[in-house]
Amino acid sequence: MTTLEQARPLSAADDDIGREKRLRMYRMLLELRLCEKRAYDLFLQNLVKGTSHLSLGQEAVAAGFALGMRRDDYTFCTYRGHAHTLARGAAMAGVLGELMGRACGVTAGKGGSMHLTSVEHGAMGSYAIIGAHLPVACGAAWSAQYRGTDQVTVCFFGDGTTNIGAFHEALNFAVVWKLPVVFVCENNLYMEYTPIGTVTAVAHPAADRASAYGLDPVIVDGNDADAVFRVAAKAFERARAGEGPALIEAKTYRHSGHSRADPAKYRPQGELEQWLQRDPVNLYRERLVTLGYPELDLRSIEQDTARRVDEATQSAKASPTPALDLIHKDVWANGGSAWRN
Amino acid sequence: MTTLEQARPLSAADDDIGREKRLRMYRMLLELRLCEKRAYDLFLQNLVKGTSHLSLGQEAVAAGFALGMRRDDYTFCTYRGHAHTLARGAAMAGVLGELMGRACGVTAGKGGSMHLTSVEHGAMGSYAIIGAHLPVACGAAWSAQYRGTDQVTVCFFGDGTTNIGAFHEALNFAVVWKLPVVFVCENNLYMEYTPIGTVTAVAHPAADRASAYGLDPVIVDGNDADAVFRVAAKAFERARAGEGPALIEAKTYRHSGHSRADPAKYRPQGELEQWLQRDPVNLYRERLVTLGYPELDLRSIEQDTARRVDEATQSAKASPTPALDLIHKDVWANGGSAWRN
Amino acid sequence: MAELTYRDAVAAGIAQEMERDERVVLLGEDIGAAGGVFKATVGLFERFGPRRVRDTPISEQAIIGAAMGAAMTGLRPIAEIMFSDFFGVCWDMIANEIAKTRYMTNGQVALPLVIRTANGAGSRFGAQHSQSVENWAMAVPGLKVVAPSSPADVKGLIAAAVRDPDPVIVFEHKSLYSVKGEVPDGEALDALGAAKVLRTGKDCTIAALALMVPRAMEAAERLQAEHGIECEVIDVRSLVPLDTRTIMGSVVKTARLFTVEENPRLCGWGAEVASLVAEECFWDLDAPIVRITTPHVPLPAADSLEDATIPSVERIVDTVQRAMG
Amino acid sequence: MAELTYRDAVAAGIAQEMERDERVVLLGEDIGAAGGVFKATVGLFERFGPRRVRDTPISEQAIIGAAMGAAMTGLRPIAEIMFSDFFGVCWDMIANEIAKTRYMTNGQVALPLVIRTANGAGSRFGAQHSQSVENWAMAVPGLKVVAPSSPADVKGLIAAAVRDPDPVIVFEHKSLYSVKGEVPDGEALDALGAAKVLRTGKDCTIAALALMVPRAMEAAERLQAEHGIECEVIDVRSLVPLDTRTIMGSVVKTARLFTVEENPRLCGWGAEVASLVAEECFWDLDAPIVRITTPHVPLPAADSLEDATIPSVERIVDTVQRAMG
Ligand SMILES: Cc1ncc(C[n+]2csc(CCOP(=O)(O)OP(=O)(O)O)c2C)c(N)n1
Ligand SMILES: Cc1ncc(C[n+]2csc(CCOP(=O)(O)OP(=O)(O)O)c2C)c(N)n1
Ligand SMILES: [Mg+2]
Ligand SMILES: [Mg+2]
Repeated sequence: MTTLEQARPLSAADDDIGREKRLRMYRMLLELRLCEKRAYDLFLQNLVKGTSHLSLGQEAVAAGFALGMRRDDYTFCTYRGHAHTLARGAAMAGVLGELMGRACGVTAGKGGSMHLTSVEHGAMGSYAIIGAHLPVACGAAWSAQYRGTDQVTVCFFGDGTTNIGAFHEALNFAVVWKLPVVFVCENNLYMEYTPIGTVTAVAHPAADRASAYGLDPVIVDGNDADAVFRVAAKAFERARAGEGPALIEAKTYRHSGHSRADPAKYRPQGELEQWLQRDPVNLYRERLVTLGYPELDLRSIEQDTARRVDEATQSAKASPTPALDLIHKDVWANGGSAWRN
Repeated sequence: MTTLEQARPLSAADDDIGREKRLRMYRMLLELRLCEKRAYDLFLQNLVKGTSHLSLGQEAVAAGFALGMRRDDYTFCTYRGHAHTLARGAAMAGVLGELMGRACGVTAGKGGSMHLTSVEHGAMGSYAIIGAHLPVACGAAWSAQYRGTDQVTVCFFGDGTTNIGAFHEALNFAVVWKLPVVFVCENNLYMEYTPIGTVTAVAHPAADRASAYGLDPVIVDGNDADAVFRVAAKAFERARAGEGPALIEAKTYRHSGHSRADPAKYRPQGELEQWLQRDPVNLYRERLVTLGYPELDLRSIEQDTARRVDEATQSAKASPTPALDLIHKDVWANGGSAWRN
Repeated sequence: MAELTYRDAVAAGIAQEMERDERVVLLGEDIGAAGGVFKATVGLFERFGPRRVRDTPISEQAIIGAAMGAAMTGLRPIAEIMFSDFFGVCWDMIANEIAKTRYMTNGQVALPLVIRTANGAGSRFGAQHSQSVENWAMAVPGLKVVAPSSPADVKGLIAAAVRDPDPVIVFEHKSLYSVKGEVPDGEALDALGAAKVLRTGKDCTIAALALMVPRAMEAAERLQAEHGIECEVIDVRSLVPLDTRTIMGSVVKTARLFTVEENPRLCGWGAEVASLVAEECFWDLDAPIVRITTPHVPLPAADSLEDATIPSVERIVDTVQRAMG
Repeated sequence: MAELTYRDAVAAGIAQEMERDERVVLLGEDIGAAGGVFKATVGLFERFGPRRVRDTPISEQAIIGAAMGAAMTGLRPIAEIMFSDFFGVCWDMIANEIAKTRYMTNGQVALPLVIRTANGAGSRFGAQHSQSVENWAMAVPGLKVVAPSSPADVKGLIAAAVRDPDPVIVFEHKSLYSVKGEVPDGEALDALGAAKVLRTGKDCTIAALALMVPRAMEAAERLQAEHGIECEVIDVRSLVPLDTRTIMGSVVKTARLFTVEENPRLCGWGAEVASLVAEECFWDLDAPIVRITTPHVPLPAADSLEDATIPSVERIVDTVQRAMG
């Protein structure tokens, strides 16, 4: 029943995506990859405060969707949200700074790594309590529908999230109200340290639930950025045309542990290695090479991105800690936190 | 995909259920019917305090399941739980008394009509917040599984309940843990005053969700007590054999409004009349007559039941209001409510 | 001046705001064609249509989540949670998401939304449909909380809540829906964070909320008539922001404070008020602050039991009289 | 006497009870093979096997509901909610179902179960993973509530919670998991509802809970050393039942009370304690009760901000010293 969107045969004529987008995709994939790696380095240097959840290995999902989005579309994601926030255009220094608890952070250190938000880029927030953002995404989609814009809302979550109540409520709600929202399950095989199959009644946690909401089951290779992009484009088109929501399951894998505290010892031997062979960044580079993109162009993107990540790191490191009066700011719209007169 | 359990051809040879059970079934249907009618009368006399949610028209679901249950099986039901509680054997005076806020009530007036409970009869409670009892039923089933009894847990709920998060969590949980629990959706077409189809993404609120939990979709004619009994028996057998949970959708209809406050004006003209033609009590009587059960036997059951309902009513009316010190009792297992020394 | 029931004043307040502002939308269970189970939204569906007045599935997380998502993207939703007890099934959305998002995003996200709910006892609905949970909301930083006691207040405070740029929880009281009262003609617009002195008196202050307000007023009458005790009665109205000035101003004058809470005893709003007054008016108090609350038990359903559980006029009279005697 | 970390003492307490009573079972997310995200259940899966130590899906309503259903049918489950903030997603099960069912059924249903959860700040996890919500639980009639501050207490109180016939919420503190302390050998069994005087003093009483206890102790040292103020420090330990005798006994002696709460200000447990003491020890108090709390804001994530938000040793010292000065 499930549709596996396959990578198309590779040839220079395969230009349904086109040069400009492909290069942007590669640049984005690289940026996400290098930024996550840098986050890990900073953690090793004890500069990352609190927790952090890397998307290493899952970058093609973030990039493939973001590339298909319009500037005014909305993204909702989880604590594993660095990549999604960056993919919408948030500054790397803002993301790294947030992880480090610095004033330059996208929320000046108030939210932390699990709550990256950049409203000006359509990154409407990272949500840290499993499932909560699915209903919120419905609300944003409802608002777009009500206001008559044709903005799309994209909501990312993990495989483990499909077992919580809010998932069910949001999916049903979105279909009944025919909302322009695209739900994207990044199935990385694990709910924290637990293999998803051991806690889920069906094999495909999202796709096998689609029919419970009258939706088509869609599975995509989440390590193939092009495949993701194509599936996304189709869902966006339908949503903008008023044909309602979609539920997409992207099969992927996280290269590192669940969070910084996790050495990921629960993984069967060889599993990581297998997935590393399908590394989304390498895959994409190889495809570009096969398609005849000059090595030199790719190198220049790589160098440029590496430089930008270094600069962002420097700038985040140089940023001071947030002013302490922020503690009492912005509970309310008037800027303050007074609860009495 | 859905299996509609059909009423079998009627003939005296149709004795898969048998005389003794059939007469018990008829007696039970009548008791539920007359008791609900009496509850309505008492409401008109202003003797029912608080709200009440009648099962008039839905009695075959309660009777068909209860008849198949063992004494030590567990029932979990909703605020619409008079019938389910009676069907397990709770005293009519206890149920009517509870509605009237009397000391003889099954919970001495503390729970009220929405929380009828009779643990000694396996009626483990009526739950008034939509969806809450589905996870609780999982727990009872888990306990039976753990203790190695082969008790079955049956959990009743309405069509509207399939859209709340707890439904989803409980179903997935029950399947993953292979619990001996049977979930029964009484689809009476309405969620309070709202037609279920307008707020649900699929046509069959329960059956169309079964595959999301790897379960078979099962639909049964909820006005045919025999059909219900057969479906129940099959599910119980599987559950006792360790084959896990079932989800059954029983199509039925409530003859009265959602609760005592509701004149049910939102129903399309003629709908009630159509369903009245398939009244579960009449249907059953007609079947018994067709099967050759003597009128006299049926009459005697009818008279006996009417008398017992009258007696229960008298006894409930004669019961005093609960002692006021109950207010401070049984918050804790020591019988009291002290929160300080 | 028109005389309206509390429930009609709810609808009137919402209608006024929907008329004024196209961004105001309504969602909840059975609130549309059916007019709400408490009939507090009667007429709105007919007047504003299904685009702005939307019935939902039984999905409280989706209701509140949708309100939140809509609020952060330009609408001004009013969500109904049918009974305040059902906050339990969407408490994450209220307490963790809505309350904290402006703060966590350093002010990037605004959440101008209202959650209306039917709170309180008196309908013999039992422990899961009768709670007073205004203290649950008060305890969570980031939520504004009001609980009006009269038709005029409910209309004006709903209007204020809708126009407020922050999330506001409006606790309507089930046992007040059928109460009638004068509601001024023309636009209603009250202010959040303002208590009201409903009766002046020199002997003691009684601070009450919602259904407890008419009871405190009646008790004050009787205390005056039967015992010559002159009570100042304050309708607290707004728990967050809390009008400590009005309350403390009164205590400074009377030197005695009683709170009348319908929420169960532990950590009720009266505890907070008492701790504030005990600290800041320590030298003004002539005697201990006394809290009159529902005892710390779930609510029983039977009419006789329920009536004897939540604070009654008699209990207020007795408690005040004994303390003042 | 062995020295154990707080997290190991949790596991030891659970193991002791599982060993003793076959009805004790454990469920939660990643608590089995993984030993829990805070490593507080390490070794239990290996020792008691997958039948008694069960990993669950991310379904907090199912976790708590399953514990409830199991408890009413003969088991004694211990459910873990990974972070206390997640009470939000199962609050109905805790506050409406578990807390009220014995009462609503007139005692027919017993619910001997334990909910363990990681509470509190200090890990820079931000507003949705750092809350102190012990006051949420305290506010709901029908729940017993403890919050141990030391390895010995956590072991003994978990044992007491498991053996108690009523539902008990055990708030473990994230920032205490790695703290070491002496834990007596042999069976541990503490009592619910008993506060502990950890330090005697004549000048004032400081009542604190969980992480605030070591801070209050350190503050007391410094107040003594630097300002000559002799503080009596009480570890409240149990919010429900509340040991008012120990607290009031101390206040009667010292005539001064400070509470140190990690929960945000409004309707915190300190408000309840203050309202009780202000009423019942009114004539014993020499000065206002002062509550030291987290301000009424969500918690910021950055280390520098978080440290400046929850009550610190410095803030306790300053507040007490200024008030006593
Ligand atoms: C309601 C709730 N329960 C539990 C957690 C703890 N938790 C954080 S991430 C996680 C696993 C999520 O798995 P998945 O949805 O597959 O996302 P992934 O981390 O793999 O991206 C859990 C259980 C939480 N944040 N919220
Ligand atoms: C969480 C929650 N939301 C809303 C309600 C109010 N309510 C009570 S019954 C009901 C309709 C239930 O419909 P259904 O599940 O079909 O059961 P039926 O009443 O038809 O038997 C609603 C919305 C509730 N009790 N709990
Ligand atoms: Mg995952
Ligand atoms: Mg129904």
